[in-house]
Amino acid sequence: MKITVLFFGVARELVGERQLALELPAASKAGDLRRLLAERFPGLDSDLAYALAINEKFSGDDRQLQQDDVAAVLPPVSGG
Amino acid sequence: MKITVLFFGVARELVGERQLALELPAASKAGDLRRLLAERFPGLDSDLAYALAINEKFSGDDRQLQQDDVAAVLPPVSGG
Amino acid sequence: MIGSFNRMMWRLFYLPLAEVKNESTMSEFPTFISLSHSPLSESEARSLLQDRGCGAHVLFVGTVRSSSQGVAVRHLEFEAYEPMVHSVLEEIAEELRTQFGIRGVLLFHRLGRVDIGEAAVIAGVSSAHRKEAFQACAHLMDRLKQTVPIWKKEFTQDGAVWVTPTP
Amino acid sequence: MIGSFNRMMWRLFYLPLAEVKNESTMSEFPTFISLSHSPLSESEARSLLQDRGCGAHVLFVGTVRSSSQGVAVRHLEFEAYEPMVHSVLEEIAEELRTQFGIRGVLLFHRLGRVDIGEAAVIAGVSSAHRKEAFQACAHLMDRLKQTVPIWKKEFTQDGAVWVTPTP
Repeated sequence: MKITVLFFGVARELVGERQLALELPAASKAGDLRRLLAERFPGLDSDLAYALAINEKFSGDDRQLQQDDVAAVLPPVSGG
Repeated sequence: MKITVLFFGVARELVGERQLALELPAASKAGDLRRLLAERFPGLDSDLAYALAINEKFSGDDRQLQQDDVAAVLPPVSGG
Repeated sequence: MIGSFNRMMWRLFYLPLAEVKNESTMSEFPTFISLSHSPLSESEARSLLQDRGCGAHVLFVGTVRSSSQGVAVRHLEFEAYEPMVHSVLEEIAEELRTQFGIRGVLLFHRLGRVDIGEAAVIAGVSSAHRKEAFQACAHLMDRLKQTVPIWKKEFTQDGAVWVTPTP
Repeated sequence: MIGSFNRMMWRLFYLPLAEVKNESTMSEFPTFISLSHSPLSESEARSLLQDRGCGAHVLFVGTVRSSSQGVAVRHLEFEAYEPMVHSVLEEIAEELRTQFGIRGVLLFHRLGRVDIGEAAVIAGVSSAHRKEAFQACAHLMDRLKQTVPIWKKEFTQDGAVWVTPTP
């Protein structure tokens, strides 16, 4: 299945893109996406304690992904 | 000795004046002024928990008064 | 505008000399105090408080509500012992700087008649950090209501009363 | 001016339906949110928050300081996950109303480059009473810094870094 992944802040700079389309095996979970990202992008691993949002909601690693989901890689926030 | 007494808020309305000149015996204290005011103005007694300022400083009843002092009768404040 | 703040000089006259122990007890940061019979300017308050060394600015605006404990309020009237307001506020400002490490302190207060919806008070502080700014501004309002010689008369449908603080 | 607040309608799109249990969980009081590449207007913030039923209005203005931990700052840059900022802030606003009984909630935040002395954020609340207003506005800023998806990059003489929150 195909999902979209958005990157922000330091994650956006590590990846070099604001947005990517990724192909994942059916029945993948958010945790699987984390592992895929860590393989493809040095730095997007346990060194960066980022949160994942799926369709604009913070989501845990066992969140089931679906075709056309929009995931977002959210580094620790620093607004204000 | 002669002192000036200022009245504010409900005390001003009880007395009917903003300001009075009072004659006190030499060596009077702030507490003596309180007793004099209670005698002359019904309401300016223990019913009204007012503070006294002498020359713009909050003062206790044993504060010695001097000629030309400016006393002020300050009911409980309610600014803001 | 700034010309109206010659009152900053009040401190020189009203702080009792015994408490001005040495130069260092006089803050290098400004205290802005204004008692006014005309509407208070929030933008003036903010521009006076602006400080490039401060990242945090907290402003409290207290407006006259249309009801008080269920009774319809028509308007308020304030009176103050003006010189003592200044000296007490200067002491409070120094207390805030000592306790919370803030820099600028501001208090604007209306006198005379104030109508529904109008600002009766603006309190403000500036600080390097936000937590201290919130605490100091809240404390400034607490102290205003405890010790600053200002009195409020409430005019309602039932008549007029001098407000007494609720314990 | 008010026209720019069609974003108040975001709540209809971004609050997940499961949480909108019934009409009464939707507050009758407004939440004003604005993310902007141009300077924030404090006077607009105050006029939006003005509420005749509220006697207390607390505004926090966070400006860019000229130094950060002793290093000279040149400017900041902010980026945000905009739709999620709106949905997270709506949840925070409801939390504030439940916890502190406040009414209006406002958050303006700059995006892109922000220079020294400019306001990066304005947070505000309106309430019947002042203690709750101070607590709620301080809590709004705490929550902003914990969970709202906005990121800050600091440009100093030594280069540029994405700011990470201090624990």
